[in-house]
Amino acid sequence: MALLINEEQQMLKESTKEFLDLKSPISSMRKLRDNNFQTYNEELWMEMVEMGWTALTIPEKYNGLNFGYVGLGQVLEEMGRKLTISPIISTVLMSTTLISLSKNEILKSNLFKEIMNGTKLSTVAHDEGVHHNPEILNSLISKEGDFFVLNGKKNFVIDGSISDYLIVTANNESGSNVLICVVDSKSTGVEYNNKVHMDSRTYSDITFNNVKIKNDNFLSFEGDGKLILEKTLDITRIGLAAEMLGNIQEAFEITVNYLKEREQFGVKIGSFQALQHRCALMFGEIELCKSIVLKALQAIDSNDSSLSKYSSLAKAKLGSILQLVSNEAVQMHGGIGVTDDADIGFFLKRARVVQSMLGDSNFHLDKLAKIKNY
Amino acid sequence: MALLINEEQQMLKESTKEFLDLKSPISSMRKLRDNNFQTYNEELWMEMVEMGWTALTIPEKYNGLNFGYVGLGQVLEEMGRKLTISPIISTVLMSTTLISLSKNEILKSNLFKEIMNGTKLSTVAHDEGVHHNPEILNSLISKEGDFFVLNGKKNFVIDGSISDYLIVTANNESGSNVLICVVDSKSTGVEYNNKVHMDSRTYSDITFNNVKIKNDNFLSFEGDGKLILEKTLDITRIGLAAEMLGNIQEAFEITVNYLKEREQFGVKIGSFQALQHRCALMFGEIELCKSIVLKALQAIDSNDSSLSKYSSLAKAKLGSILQLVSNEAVQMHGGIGVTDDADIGFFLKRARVVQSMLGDSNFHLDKLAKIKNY
Amino acid sequence: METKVNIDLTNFRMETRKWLEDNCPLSMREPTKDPSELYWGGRNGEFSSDDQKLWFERMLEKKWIVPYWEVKYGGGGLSNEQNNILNQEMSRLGCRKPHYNFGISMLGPAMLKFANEEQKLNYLPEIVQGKIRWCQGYSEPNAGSDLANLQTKAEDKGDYFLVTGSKVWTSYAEKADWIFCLVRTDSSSSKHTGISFLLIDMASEGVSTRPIKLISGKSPFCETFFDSVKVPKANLVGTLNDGWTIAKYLLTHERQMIGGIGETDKKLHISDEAINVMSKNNGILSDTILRSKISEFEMNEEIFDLTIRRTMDEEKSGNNSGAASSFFKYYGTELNIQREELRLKINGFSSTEWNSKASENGKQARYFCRTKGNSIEGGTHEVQLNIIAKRILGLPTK
Amino acid sequence: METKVNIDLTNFRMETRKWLEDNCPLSMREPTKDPSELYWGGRNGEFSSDDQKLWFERMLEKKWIVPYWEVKYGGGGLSNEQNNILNQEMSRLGCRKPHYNFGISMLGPAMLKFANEEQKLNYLPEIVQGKIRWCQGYSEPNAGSDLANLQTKAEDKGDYFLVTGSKVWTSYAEKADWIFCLVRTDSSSSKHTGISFLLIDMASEGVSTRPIKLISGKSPFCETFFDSVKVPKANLVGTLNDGWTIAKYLLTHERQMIGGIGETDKKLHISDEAINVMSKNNGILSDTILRSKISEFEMNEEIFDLTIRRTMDEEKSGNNSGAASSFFKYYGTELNIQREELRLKINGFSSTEWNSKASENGKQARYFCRTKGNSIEGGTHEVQLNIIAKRILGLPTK
Repeated sequence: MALLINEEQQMLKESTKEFLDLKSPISSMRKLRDNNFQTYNEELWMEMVEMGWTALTIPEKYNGLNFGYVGLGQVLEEMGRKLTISPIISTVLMSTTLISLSKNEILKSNLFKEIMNGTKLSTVAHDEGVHHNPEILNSLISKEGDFFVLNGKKNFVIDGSISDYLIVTANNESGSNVLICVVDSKSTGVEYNNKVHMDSRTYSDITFNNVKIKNDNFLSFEGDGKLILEKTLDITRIGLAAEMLGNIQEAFEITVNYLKEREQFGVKIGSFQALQHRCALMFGEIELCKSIVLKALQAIDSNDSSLSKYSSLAKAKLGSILQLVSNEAVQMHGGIGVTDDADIGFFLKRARVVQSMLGDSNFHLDKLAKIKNY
Repeated sequence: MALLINEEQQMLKESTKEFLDLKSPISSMRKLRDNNFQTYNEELWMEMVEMGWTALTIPEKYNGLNFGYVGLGQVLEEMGRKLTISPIISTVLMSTTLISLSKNEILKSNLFKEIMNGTKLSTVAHDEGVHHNPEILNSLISKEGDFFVLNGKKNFVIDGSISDYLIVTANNESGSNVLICVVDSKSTGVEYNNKVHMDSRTYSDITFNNVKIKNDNFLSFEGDGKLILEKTLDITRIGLAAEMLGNIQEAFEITVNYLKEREQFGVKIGSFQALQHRCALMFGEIELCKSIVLKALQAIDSNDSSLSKYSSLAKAKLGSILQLVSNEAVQMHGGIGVTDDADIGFFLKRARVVQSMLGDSNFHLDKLAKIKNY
Repeated sequence: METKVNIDLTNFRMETRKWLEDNCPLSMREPTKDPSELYWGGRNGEFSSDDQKLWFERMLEKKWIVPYWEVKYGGGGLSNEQNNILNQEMSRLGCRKPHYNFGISMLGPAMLKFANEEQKLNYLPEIVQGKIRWCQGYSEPNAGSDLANLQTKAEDKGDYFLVTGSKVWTSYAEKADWIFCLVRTDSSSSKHTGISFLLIDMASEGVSTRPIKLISGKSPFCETFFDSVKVPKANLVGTLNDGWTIAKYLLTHERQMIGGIGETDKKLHISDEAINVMSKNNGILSDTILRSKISEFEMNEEIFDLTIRRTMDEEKSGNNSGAASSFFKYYGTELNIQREELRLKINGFSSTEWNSKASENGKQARYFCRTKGNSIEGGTHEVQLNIIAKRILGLPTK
Repeated sequence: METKVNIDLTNFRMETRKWLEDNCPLSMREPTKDPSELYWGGRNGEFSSDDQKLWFERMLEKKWIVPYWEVKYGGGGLSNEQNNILNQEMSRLGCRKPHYNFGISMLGPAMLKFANEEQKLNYLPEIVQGKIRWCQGYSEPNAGSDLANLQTKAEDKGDYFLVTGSKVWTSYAEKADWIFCLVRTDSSSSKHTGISFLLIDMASEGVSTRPIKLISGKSPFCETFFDSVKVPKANLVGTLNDGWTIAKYLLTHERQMIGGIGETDKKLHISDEAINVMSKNNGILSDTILRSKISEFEMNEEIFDLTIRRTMDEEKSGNNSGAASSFFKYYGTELNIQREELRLKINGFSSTEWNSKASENGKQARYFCRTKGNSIEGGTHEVQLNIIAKRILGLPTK
């Protein structure tokens, strides 16, 4: 497959850009924040639903658009440019991906319908602890009479506070299987501790105390839980990398433009060679970022057996370049860069949160070494 | 103790500089190399002996100058500037240090006498394998009748080919003790594989096949071998760091001067801001290097309980800055920098050898973390 | 003679120690957590506790608010040696400074060097007494690193200057009574000449302030606007149009203060934090990459501290070229920035919390954001590197 | 029609494959280890084996030495498609190129674009036939990155130029018969004008060469000196004083070749080397710091390869802005340099051996040293970054 986006994907990218330019410039994000950290803009979300974004990766069989992840990646990249706050990562990227991998056809078809028409939001709750680590799983599902019962504590659940459904991982009683169940957020025994983070988005620590789970609410029960989880994580990381690519490009472009305008010592500061070289290095790194994000997105759509490798390459590389660019962007703006009046600081603040989400660069460099057995 | 060198040490530094300016400019090192990689200049060495350099760190009790390691450090630093090839590291820095720590007074007094008057050269052979690792010790000393017998293979022995004495580490039969013995280089069963390295100096792989060791040729027999070895390594690393400080400063100064003279595009290349910033960063790092080298040298003389920490700080920091400066020096010289006509390449070539000697920066950063228990 | 001096100093130390032990309230021996716990004085200055008031008044009576200024300016007239002893004894007990005021730390040194006697007698005692709180006005919105490119104009109107323009990064301007300013008194001459140093009463008509919010949240910084403000001619300090000399003097002073920040703070060892928070494997941190970065960071931190010590020792011995210290601002702030980057990684998800109780309202995240300004304020990293390249290394300009 | 073309090409492929299988000697299908194993032609050119001679002669007869040049210039007159197929089939079998000559790779493209017909007919067939070995003379000892600042003078003496000056980095000048040179024909005009492109017979009186030894040891580079060398006017290629146009064309060409080097080499995975040489602990390399650097390196290596692929795919689809490729020279050589730094660490003491049998006379160490030139030759790193900053990002000049 050529390492290019096709015409349809290009059109989606452009229409997304047009839509967001109009409906969700960076000032919208600022407004949500200043409105006491409003979790998201419901009207905007319903417009996104109408644009079909919730259906992008859902197979035709379930009345989805089956547009694939390269397509979704274009949407996420553009949202990254605008720092748009919406439930797309939790509901579309993470939940829809996981649901797609399930064999529970009835549940699947119901959930897809509700997600597509925008009536329900959903998220995945897996991490336990303050660092991403898929290996750590202490939550437990045990049989109690006719029901199953879930106990455990999940951290840093994306959009946990607004999701109608929580897709939760837990061990079975013998510890032999990872089970994945859907929990109604309003179930008895679900307790939230919602926290606004540096990126002005809300994440939740959620405790499950003897929460009853019905038999037909399992997305995985038969031993494929670990595989489903891992693939969901890999795909979500790639989607996050696409969003990060948008963050990086926008922050870089804003900065280069600033360097072309701002004068110091009687000249444009962009004429200083030290800054020029730093910009040139960033430019090259960004070209590299574009390549791995596209390759990784294609790897999802083509069911590439190296998905996991590409996922870690993307998250590791984008994490480290987002770190570089978000720092340089603020520094090159000088004093104005550290004031709240400037938008550039928002990129720094989103950067550090999304960098640590589902594993930072260290985590993925380690994983890449393990994949190659060293 | 103030972090300064005193007047006496300053005078030693200056007299060393004068001596080396005259007797051992960088061109001397080039001459040795071009003379089929001559191992060292015997005449020059005898002049160094006359200057008292072999007696610098030997206590007065043994008729030494007892000048201390801060003093020796000044000599090594100046030699680093001139890339002087001599047996000072093997004989004075490494061997004398180890001998000082021994309790075998008769052997000690004999060896000191021969080293001081320049009649004998000595080296320490410990490493086994291609990476420095004090933990690896497979050489064995076993009792055979009235004698002891040494078997083993040592790698990368500094000045092995010219040393009269080889100070060798080995396990005792039960593996409970590290033994340290002095082997006459002409003993039966000692086999050399001499190799010229990138820095035009000769290092030896030495095999010991049933080499007889007399009872009174042990520098450590009573269980203090590991401690003696570790302290010798720590002190030697600090001495190497002092030499590296000389390498770094000279390479940097040569480069800055080149930038002030060389013209390109109608201006001095030193006026390019990108190069200026890189030079300014190196300048600061070099200031840091000076501090840790001096502190570590003082730590030897004051018997500081944190010697091991300062040793690793010095070797780690100097290793990483020597890497930086030796690369930048060549790069900033442009085309001329990669020709053999220019001296600057010699710094690069010495750099990579001395960096790996007794542990590179990675080794010592790891050691520092272990010291702090993480 | 030498013995006499030594005995006198020893007596002074003993008396000082006793006096401090007798007079410094216990609560004033606790470290402060926030600048708001300090007494800043001023027309609207308020004491945050009775102990604070007591401590200020006792020290004022003792003339130890600014112990090293001459008595006629409200100081204690202490010698350097005595002042050092007082400082040592105060830190021995952990005594807080009784009064913070940019008038003491910044304006004072400039006035002592550049002001006329009348000005010194007029302004300095008021500062000591905590009557007037000062703020500084150097930077301007469009000047940035190019400080000398300032545009705030002071027109000569005979018996007064008419000041128009604005200043930025004026810390605590909202709360200050007076501001010391760099203004342009001659726009026809070159950038560095035609600048003067002016004292302006913030209560004058036409002065207004606006707080600056940073990416870390609220800050003491303000913008200060001058809309045709009348300033008496007598408020000029130093020579007309030669204010840049004072500015340079103050900037060097400020740079040393910022570079030294890391030095006085009690440093947290981030490796200890990592050991507490992160998982280990065979005795070493599981995240071996972070481990090596922590090790490298702590190496540089320790060696940087040694370098400050070496420089101070060189200074004492009179052998200091000043070369190393020009790097302190850069490296000190760089380490500070790196430390917070590493702490973010060490503390993971909890480190980016912004608005939660557990995080004390995002303390760590906000401090992280705040450090991003360290490489900008008081001379950007880039300006520091330019200075080293040109002044220390002597690299040519085009 | 399209079908017809496709059928023709398929036939061409089949015929080519068969011809190569029948005619390429087996030893000519082995990869070369050293440029000395290649046939470079020239007046004193010698074949290193009978197979090499046979292979050259067969390909010459087939007109496939330079298959894509027109027949009248000694080429094979193949279409782009046919030439691609021939290349593919040759690499399928691993066939070596029958003839290397800077006349083919560098002078040829320039002549085809800028020379007159007579010159083309005169010089190009000789190149193809291996009769004349060419070398290039652009750089000068005092010019460095500022190539246009060249000083080698060609004075107009009526029917000839009198050339005086020297060139540096003239690869294989010792062995070459002719040199194509940039010379200054008008010193009164600006730096970039007044340069001309001249062909000079190395056998002319006054031409001499001196080999350049690099930090890695012997090299193909030479210095070439011109001491009042008479050069016929007919040897001027292109317009007088407009040689910079040709130079720029050739430099772009060269830069692409150097940037592409990493692409064609079979790459060794340094992690495999590390696994073989280094100790492990719980399944991971004991030197965890080196491990993370290897992982980061291999990440960048893989992503760089993807970036080259993406750019080629964009080129094919006609959507390439050329932006990414301007970074290839920089990044490709940087990776090469980093790889050798890492290999030094991986192989420890044995990696720095210089003059020992075990190290094949210091193969690794010398290659390490050689890579230090990669960031200098063909446009320094700094020049590449300037180009990106100005041409791609459009950052201003002062």
